[in-house]
Amino acid sequence: MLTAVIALAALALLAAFGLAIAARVFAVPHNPKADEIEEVLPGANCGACALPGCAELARRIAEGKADIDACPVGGESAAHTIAAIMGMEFEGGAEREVALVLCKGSDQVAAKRFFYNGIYDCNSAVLVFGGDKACTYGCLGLGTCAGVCLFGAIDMVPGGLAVVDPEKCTGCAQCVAACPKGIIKMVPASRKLHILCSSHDKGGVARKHCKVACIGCMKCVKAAPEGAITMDNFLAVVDYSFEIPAEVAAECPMNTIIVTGDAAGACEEPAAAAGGDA
Amino acid sequence: MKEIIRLCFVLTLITAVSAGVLAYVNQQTAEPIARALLEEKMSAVRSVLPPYDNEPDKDMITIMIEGGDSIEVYRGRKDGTVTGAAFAIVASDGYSGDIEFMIGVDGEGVMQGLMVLKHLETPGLGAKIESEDFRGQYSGKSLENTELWEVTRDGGTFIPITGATISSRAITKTSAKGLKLFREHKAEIFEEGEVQE
Amino acid sequence: MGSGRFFGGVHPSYNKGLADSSAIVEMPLPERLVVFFAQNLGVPSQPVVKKGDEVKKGQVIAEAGGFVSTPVHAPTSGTIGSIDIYPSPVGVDAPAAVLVPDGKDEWFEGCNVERSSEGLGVKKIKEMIHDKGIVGMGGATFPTHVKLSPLAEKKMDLLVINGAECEPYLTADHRLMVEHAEGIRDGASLFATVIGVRNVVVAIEKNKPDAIEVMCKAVVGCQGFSVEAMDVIYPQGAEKQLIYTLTKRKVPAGGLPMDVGVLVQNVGTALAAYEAVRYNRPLIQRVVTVTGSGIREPKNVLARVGTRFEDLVKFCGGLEGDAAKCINGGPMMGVAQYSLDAAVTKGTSGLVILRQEEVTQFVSDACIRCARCLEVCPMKLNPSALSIFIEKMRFEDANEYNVMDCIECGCCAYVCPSRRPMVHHFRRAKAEVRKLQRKTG
Amino acid sequence: MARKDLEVLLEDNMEGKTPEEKPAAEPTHEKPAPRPGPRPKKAEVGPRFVVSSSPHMHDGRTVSQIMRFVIIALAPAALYSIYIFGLDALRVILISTASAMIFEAISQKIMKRPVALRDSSAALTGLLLAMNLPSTSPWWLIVVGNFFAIVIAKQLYGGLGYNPFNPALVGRVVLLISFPVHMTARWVTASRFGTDAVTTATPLSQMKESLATLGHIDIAFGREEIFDLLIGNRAGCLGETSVILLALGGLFLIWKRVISWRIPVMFIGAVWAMTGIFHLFDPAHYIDPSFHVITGGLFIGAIFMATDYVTSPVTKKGMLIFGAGCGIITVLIRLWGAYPEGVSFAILLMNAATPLIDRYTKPRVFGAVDTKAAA
Amino acid sequence: MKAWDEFIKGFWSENPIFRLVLGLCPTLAVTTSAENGLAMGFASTFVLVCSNTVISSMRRFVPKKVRIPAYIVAIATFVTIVDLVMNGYFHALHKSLGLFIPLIVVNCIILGRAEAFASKNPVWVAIIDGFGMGFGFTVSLIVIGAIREVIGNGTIFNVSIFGDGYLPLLLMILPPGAFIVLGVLLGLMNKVEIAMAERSGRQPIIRREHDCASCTIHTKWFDFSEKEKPTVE
Amino acid sequence: MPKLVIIIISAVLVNNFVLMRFLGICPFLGVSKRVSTAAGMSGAVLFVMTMASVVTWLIYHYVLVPFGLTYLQTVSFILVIASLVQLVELVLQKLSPALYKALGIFLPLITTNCAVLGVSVLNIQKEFTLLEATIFGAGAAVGFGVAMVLFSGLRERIDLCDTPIPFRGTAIGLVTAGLLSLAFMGFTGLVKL
Ligand SMILES: Cc1cc2nc3c(=O)[nH]c(=O)nc-3n(C[C@H](O)[C@H](O)[C@H](O)COP(=O)(O)O)c2cc1C
Ligand SMILES: Cc1cc2nc3c(=O)[nH]c(=O)nc-3n(C[C@H](O)[C@H](O)[C@H](O)COP(=O)(O)O)c2cc1C
Ligand SMILES: Cc1cc2nc3c(=O)[nH]c(=O)nc-3n(C[C@H](O)[C@H](O)[C@H](O)COP(=O)(O)O)c2cc1C
Ligand SMILES: Cc1cc2nc3c(=O)[nH]c(=O)nc-3n(C[C@H](O)[C@H](O)[C@H](O)CO)c2cc1C
Ligand code: SF4
Ligand code: SF4
Ligand code: SF4
Ligand code: SF4
Ligand code: FES
Repeated sequence: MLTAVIALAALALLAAFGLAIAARVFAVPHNPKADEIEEVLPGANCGACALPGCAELARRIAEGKADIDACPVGGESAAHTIAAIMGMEFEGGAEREVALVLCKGSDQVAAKRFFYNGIYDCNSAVLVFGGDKACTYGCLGLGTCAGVCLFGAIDMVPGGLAVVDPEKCTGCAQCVAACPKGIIKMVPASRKLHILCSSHDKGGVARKHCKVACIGCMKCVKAAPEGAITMDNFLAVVDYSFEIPAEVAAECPMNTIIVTGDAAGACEEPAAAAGGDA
Repeated sequence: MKEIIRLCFVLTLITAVSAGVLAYVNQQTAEPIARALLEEKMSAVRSVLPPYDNEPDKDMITIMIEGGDSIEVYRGRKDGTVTGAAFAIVASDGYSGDIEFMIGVDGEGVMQGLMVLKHLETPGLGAKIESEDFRGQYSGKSLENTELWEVTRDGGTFIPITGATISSRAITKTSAKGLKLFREHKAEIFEEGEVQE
Repeated sequence: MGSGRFFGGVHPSYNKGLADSSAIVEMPLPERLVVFFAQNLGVPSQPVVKKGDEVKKGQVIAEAGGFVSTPVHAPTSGTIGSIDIYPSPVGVDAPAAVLVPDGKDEWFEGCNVERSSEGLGVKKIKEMIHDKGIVGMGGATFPTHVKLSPLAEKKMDLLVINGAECEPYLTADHRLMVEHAEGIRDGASLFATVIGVRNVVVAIEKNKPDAIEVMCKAVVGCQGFSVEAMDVIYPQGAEKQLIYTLTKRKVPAGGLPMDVGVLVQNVGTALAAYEAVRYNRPLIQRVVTVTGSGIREPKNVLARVGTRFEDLVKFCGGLEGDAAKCINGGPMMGVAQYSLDAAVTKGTSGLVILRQEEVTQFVSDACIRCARCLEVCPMKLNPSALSIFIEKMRFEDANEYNVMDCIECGCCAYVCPSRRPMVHHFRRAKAEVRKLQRKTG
Repeated sequence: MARKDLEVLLEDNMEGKTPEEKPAAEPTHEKPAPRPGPRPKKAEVGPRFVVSSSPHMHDGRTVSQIMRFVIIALAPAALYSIYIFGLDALRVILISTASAMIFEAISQKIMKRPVALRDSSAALTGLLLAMNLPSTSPWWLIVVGNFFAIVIAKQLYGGLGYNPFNPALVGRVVLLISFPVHMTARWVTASRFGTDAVTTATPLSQMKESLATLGHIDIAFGREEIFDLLIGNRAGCLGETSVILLALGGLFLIWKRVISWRIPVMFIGAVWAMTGIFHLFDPAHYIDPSFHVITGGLFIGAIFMATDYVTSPVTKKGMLIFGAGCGIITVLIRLWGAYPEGVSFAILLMNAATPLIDRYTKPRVFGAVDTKAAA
Repeated sequence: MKAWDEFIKGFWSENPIFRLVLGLCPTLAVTTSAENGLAMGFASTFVLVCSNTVISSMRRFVPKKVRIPAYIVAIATFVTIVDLVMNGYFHALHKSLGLFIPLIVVNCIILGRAEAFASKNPVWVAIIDGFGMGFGFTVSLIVIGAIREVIGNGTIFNVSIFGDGYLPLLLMILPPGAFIVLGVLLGLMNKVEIAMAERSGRQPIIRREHDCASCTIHTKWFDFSEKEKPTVE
Repeated sequence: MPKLVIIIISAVLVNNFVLMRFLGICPFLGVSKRVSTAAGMSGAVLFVMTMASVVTWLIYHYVLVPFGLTYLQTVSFILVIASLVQLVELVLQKLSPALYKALGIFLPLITTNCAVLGVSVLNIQKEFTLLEATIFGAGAAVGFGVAMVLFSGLRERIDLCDTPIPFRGTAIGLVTAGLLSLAFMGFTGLVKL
C-alpha cells in the first residue's frame, strides 16, 4: 500500500514538476490576450471563420488581424466580451436584416424564351443568354441561392421562384452574393411592404414578359409617403427607411406589391374595400 | 513558482489517494482473481477427468518433457488411487494460431474428454472445435483402440469440422501426441507420490 | 510534317456533304440588317452613329474601343432605324444598330478602290488591317492586327494558314479555298511580311481534296509556301493542336502560339486582310454555311454582316420539319440560339439547324468514370474530375486541375455516355476562377 | 416571409391553378440537383428552340449500351457455365440478376430517386455476382450477397457512379467471409449439364491443401491438366471456369473500346511474373506461374471486375498501377494468406487506393511547363 | 421533473453514440453480442457515475490548470477498480471484453461528461447525468450488440432464436460488420431525427462530422503556460 | 520468418489497429477529411505510439513489476503518456518550429486516444521484449497510417457523392470503413501471431 502510494505519487510529481519546468525552459512567447480570447470563443473549431481553429482566430484577433466579431457562432455576445478584452467598442446591434428576393415571376406568370437544357444552377444558366426567362431581370428559379443558404431559409416554390423565409434567415448575405441576377437584397426585418420586381423594362415589354411585373405606372409612388417609393428607370423601388402603410399595396394594378407578416391581414381588407369602391 | 508547487502538490495528493484506494481494492480482489483464474482451469480439468473424489487442483505434479519444458498434470483419484490425469497441451499447427486444450486420460490411456482452453480459429469455422459434437468424438479413444489418429480425410477415424480440416487435424494430431506423452510418463504420473498436501 | 497526331480528339460524323459542293452564293440585301457594335473579342467597339443617321457602305459605325479592338463598318448604305438590344449570336444580349438599306449599296468614299500593295510598310499594312475591322474569322474574332504584333522578344518563324475546318457541317472555309485560293495566298504573304517570316504553311484536312489541289496550284512558285494535308480529326483546327501536328512544338499551357514562334490565321482572315489592303474594303460580309437537317436547301451563303438568321433561313428555303436547335457556328463549338432574330457577325462561320431527333439532351447523370473523356481531351485534362468538382462548386480544385487550359472543344461532352454538360461546367468554372483570381489579385 | 405569406404569394401567381408538387420541404439545404427536363413534345406558343451549351453533337454511346456490351461479352461464359453446371447455374444467374434489380429498384424508390433499371448496371452487378458464386449456392445466399452489393455498397453512396468499392465483389466477399463452407467447400466439378457431378476442391485449394499437409506442392500440372483447366473442366464458381471464353469476352470489350487493355494485362502479367519468380527459385513450394494464371478467378476478375469504371482509376498511368497492384496482392494472398483465392480482396483493396492513385497520376496538361526546366 | 429530463436526455436527445457520436472504439469492439454490450455498458456507467460524483465534488478544490490530469487519474482509478472487480467476480465477461476495460479511461464519453458537465454542476445533478448517459450508452450498446448477435450468431443473450437450421451471417460479428452495422444504424437514426424535426418544424440536429471538437481529451493536460508573462511581439 | 517481421506484418496488415482492432477510431474518423491532414496525423501517431511503447514498457518492467504494482498499470500509463506527449510538444515548439508546424496540431489530439494506450497494454499482454514492443508500436502506427490515408482518399471522393442525406458524414464514413475492413480481411492468415 505504501509502495503504491509512494510510487504513483512520485510518478505524478515527476511528471507535473518536470512539465512545469519544461514549460518554463521551453516557453514560447504567448499573447495573453489571445488566450483570454480563446476562452471566450465557443471552442467548436468549426471553421466558420475560415481559419484552422478557434485558437488561430484568437491569435489573429489579439494581433488585430481579424475583426472582433469574426466568429459567427459566438455571435454578438462573444464579440462584446472580446471587445472588452481588447479594450475596444463593439457597435453591432443594428437592425436585423433579412434577405428578400425581388421577383415574383414564377413560371405560371412569367414567359420563357427558350427551352434551357443544361446545368441546374442559376450561375450556369446565365451563361447562355442570361437564362431562359423572357424577363432578363427575373429569378431563374434554379435554386442556387437555396443551395448556398446554410440555414435552409430559402424555399424554391413550384414553378421556379426563390422565396426567403425571414424567420430562418440569419442575414449572412451568402445568397446575395450567389445570385447571378443580383435580385436578392438585404432589407430590414421589420419592414412588411415590398415591391417584388426588378425589371427595368418599359411597361409594355415588362407586361408582355410577366403578368406580375412592375410596369412603372407610378400609382404606388403617388400613394406612398413622399420619397418612400421612387421610380428608377421604370421600376418602383422601396426606400426602407420609410414606414409605408399596407394600403399602398392595393394600388398596384399588376399585383406586384406584397405585404408580409402581421400586416398582411390588415392589408387584405382595405384592398378588398378599395376594389369594391372603384 | 509558488503556483507550480501548489499545482504539483494537488496533483500528487490526488494520485496518492488514487494509489491508496487502488492498493486497497487490489488487496481485496487479489484472492477472488486468483480463485477465478484457478477455477477457469479447474473446471476444464474436472470435465475431462474420469470419475474422481479428490480435489485435483491440490493434486498436481509437474513432469519434465524433452526440450526442457514442463507440463502440469492434475490427477484424479478414487479412494486414494490415481484413476486418471488431466493436462493441457498446445497444438501449434492450428489455422490461425496456437490452440491450447486440456485432455483427460484414464489409467488405460483412454481419452476421457477434451476441453479447448484458448484458440484464435475463425469464428464459425475453426471455432467449432469448441462444440460438443466435435470434442465428443475423442472420448473413449486411445492409441490402442484407434488405428490412425488422423481425420477421415487422411484416412483416420475422426470426422473433421466441415471447412475446418486444418483445425481438426491439429487437434487430432496433438491429442495423439498428448497420449504418447502420457504413455511415456505414465509411471511418473501414477506411481510417484501420494496426495500432496 | 503533317501526318503527326496530337493527343486525343474525336471523329464526329462530319455531314459536310450537305454543302461542300455547292458554290458560294451571294445573298440579296435583306429588308434590314442588325449590326452588333461588339464584333470582336477584347474591348467592345464604341458606337458613333445614332438613330436616323444616314450611312454609306463601309462607313465606320463603331470605333475601336482600345488597342485590342476593331472598328465596325456599315454593311450597306441606308438609314440607322434604331439602336436596341438584340440577341447576339455569341450568347448574350447586346446593343446593335438596325440598318435599313436604301437599296443603292453605295460605297463610302475611298473604299473599294484598288491599289497596289507593293511597297507598303509593315506599319501601314497593320494599320489598314485594323482600320478595315479585320478580326479572326476562325471563330474567335480576335483582332488580327493584335496577333500581327507579336512581342519583340518572340522570334517568329512560321505562319500557319488554318484551313482545317475540322468542325462538322461547316464548309465555308472549304469553299473559300476552292474559289479564292489566290486571295488567300496573297493575304498570307501580307501576314508573312508583317511578322517577318519566310515559311508559310496552308494546313488543310484530308477530307477536302479539291481544296488541297487548288491551294497547291495557287502556291506554286511562291517561295516558302507549302500546303500540308492533315489527318481528319476534330479538333485538328485548334491552334495548339494544329501547331503540334505541323511542328511537334507544344504551346505552353496558358501560353500563345507566338511563344513557339508561330502565327496561326484562318483562311478567311487572310482573304479579308488581302482585300482590306488591296481594295481598301472593310470586313462587311462573309461566307456563312447554312446547313443541317433542319434547313431545306443547305448553301454556302455570302452574307452581309448584320443579316438576320431569319433572312438567311428564308434564303435557304426555310426550316424543315421539326427544327429544334439553331446553332451559330459548328455543332461542336457553336452557340445555340434561342431566336432567329440574331444576326450574322464577323465570326459567324455557319448556321446549323438540327432537328428534334438529332438534339442530344444533357442530363447530368453521375459520371461513371469511364475515362473516355480523358482519352479524347486534346489538352490532356481530366474532364471527369473537373466536372465533378464543379458540380460541387469546388472551383479552387477545378483550377488546380487546370480548368483554365480547357479549350472548350467539346470532345469530352461528345463522348460522355452519361450525357454530362461538360463544357457548360467548364465555362462556369472559368468565370468563377477568374472572379476568384481577381479577388485575390 | 412567413409560410402563410408564401402561400398567399403563390396563390396570386397560380390564379387558381393548384400546384402539381408541393413546395419541397427538404430537411436540409443539401438537395440532389434535379435534372433539367427534356423538351416538351409540342409547344403551341412560346419558345421554339432548345438552348444548351456546346457541343451539340454526341457519338451516341450511352451508359446502358456500355453495360449491355459487358453483358454480351459475359454471355458466352455464362452460357457455358450452364452447359457444365446444368440448370443449377441457370438458377443462380436468374436469382442473382433478379434480386440485384429488385434491390436497386426498391432502394431508389425509398430514396425517392428515379428508378433507373434501364441502365442495366444492376443487372450486370447481379450477373457478375452470380458468376462469382458456386453453382450449389442456395437462393438465400444469393439474395444476401446482392443485398450487400446493391444496397450497402452501391445505393448508400448514391448509386451508379459513386460507389468506391466494386459492388459485386463486396457481395462476394461478404458471402465468402460469412458462409465459408458454402463458398469454399462445396464445389462441384464440371460435367455436361450437371450430370454425374462430384464434389471436389478447386485447384487452388488443392494446391494450398497439399502445401499444408505435405509441405510441398503435389499437383499434377501437365498438358492434360492445362487443357482441362482451359476448357473449364474443374471445380469453381460459375464464371471462373471457362478461361478461353472469358478471354474472348475481354477481347470483344477491348475491340469495342469499352475497356482498355491496361488493367487486365497488368493484372494477369503481374500475377504471372511474380509467381514465375518464386517458381524459378523454389519450384517445390511454388507452382508453375501458368497454373496461377489459368486457375481461380483471375480472368473474370482482371477482365470484368477490376475494369469496372466506377471503382478503378481513370488515368492511364493509374490503370497500370492499379492492375499491377491487384496482381501483387492477389499473389500475396494466394501464396501466404488464409484464403485460397485473393483476386476479390486484391481488387477491393486497390479500389480503396483508387482515389489516391487518381490523384497522384493526374495527367500532365498538354504543354505543361516542365517545372524542372523552368527552375 | 428536472431530474428526469437530465436522465432521459442520454437516451435520445443526447444519446452518446447516436447523437453525440462519442466512444466509438468500445462500441465497435465489444458489441459482438448483446451480453458484451450490456457488460461494457454497466462498466462504463459505473465509471461514469463514480467519476461524475468525485469530479463534481472536487470541482471547487482542483485548480483549473491541472483539472484534466486530476480527472483522468480519478477516472483511471475507477476503471482499474472495475477491472479488478470484474476479473475477480465476472471472470468470463472480463475475458471477452479483454483489452477494452482499461481503455474505458480514454472513452471520450467519460472525460467528455467530466469536462462538460460534472465539473460545472452540483453532485446530485452530475450523478443523474452519469446514470442517464450511462443508460443511453448501455441501451445503445445492447441494441447494436443484439443486432449483431442475432444476425451474426443466431442467438440473443446466448439464447438460440432461429433454431439449428439458421446459418448465421458471420460478417456481422467480424470487424467489417461492426462498422457497417453502426454506420447504417447511425444513418437510420439521422433519418428518424430528420422526420421528427420535420414534424415539429425545427432544424434537425445531425452531427455530420466526427471531429475532435466532440471530444475534449485533446485539451492541454497540464496547463503551465505562464500567462502573466508579457507578450513579445 | 523472424518474429520482428511477423510482428510488423501482423500490426500493419493482418491485425490492423483501426480496421481489425477498433483502436483509434476517433482520429480515424475525425482527421481523415483530407489526405494531407491524414498523412500529417499518421506521422504524429507514428511518433507518439513508438515513444509510448518504449516508455510504458520501461515503466512497467522497471517500476511496476519490481514493486508488485502491476495493478497500477492503467493509471501510470496514462499519466506517463500524457505528460510525455506534452513534453514533446513543448520541446518541438521551441526547438523545431518546422516539425511542430507539421505535427504540432495533431500531437494533443492523440495524447490519449485508445490506440496509444492500447498499444502499451498489448505490449505487456503479449509479453514482448523492449525491441519487439518498439517494433510493434511503430508497426501498429504504420498500419494506422495506411488505413488512415486510404480512408481519407476515399472520403475525399465520397464528399463528392450523391449520398442520401441522412447518411452523409459519419454514417457513410463508417460504412466505408466497414468495406475497407472487409477488404483487409483478405490478409487474414498471412502470418500467425
Ligand atoms: C477465411 C477462412 C477461414 C478459415 N478458417 C479456418 C479455420 O479456422 N480452421 C480450419 O481448419 N480451416 C479454416 N479455413 C479453411 C482452410 O483454408 C481449408 O480450406 C480447410 O481447412 C480445408 O478443409 P476442408 O477439406 O474441410 O474444406 C478457413 C478458410 C477461410 C477462407
Ligand atoms: C476546338 C477548336 C477548333 C478550332 N477549329 C478551327 C478550324 O477548324 N478552323 C479555323 O480556322 N480555326 C479553328 N479554331 C480557331 C483556331 O484555334 C485559331 O484561333 C484560328 O485558326 C486563328 O485564326 P484567326 O485569328 O484568323 O481566326 C479552332 C479553335 C478551337 C479551340
Ligand atoms: C472573308 C471573305 C470571304 C469572301 N468570300 C467571297 C466569296 O466566297 N465569293 C465572293 O464572290 N466574294 C467573296 N468575298 C468578297 C470578294 O473577295 C469580293 O469582295 C467580292 O467578290 C466582290 O468583288 P467584285 O464585285 O469586285 O467582283 C469575300 C470577302 C471576305 C472578306
Ligand atoms: C467494364 C465494366 C466492368 C464492370 N464490372 C463490374 C463489377 O465487377 N462489379 C459490379 O458490380 N459492376 C460492374 N460493372 C457495372 C457498373 O459499373 C457497376 O454496377 C457500378 O460499379 C455501380 O455503380 C461494370 C461495368 C463495366 C462497364
Ligand atoms: S434568386 Fe437568384 S439565385 Fe435564387 S433562384 Fe432566383 S435567380 Fe437563382
Ligand atoms: S443565405 Fe443568409 S441571408 Fe440568404 S437567406 Fe440564407 S440566411 Fe438569409
Ligand atoms: S472541352 Fe476542355 S476538357 Fe473537354 S475535351 Fe475539350 S479541352 Fe478537354
Ligand atoms: S466521359 Fe463522362 S462518364 Fe465518362 S469519365 Fe468522362 S465525365 Fe465521366
Ligand atoms: S475512443 Fe478510441 S480513439 Fe477515441
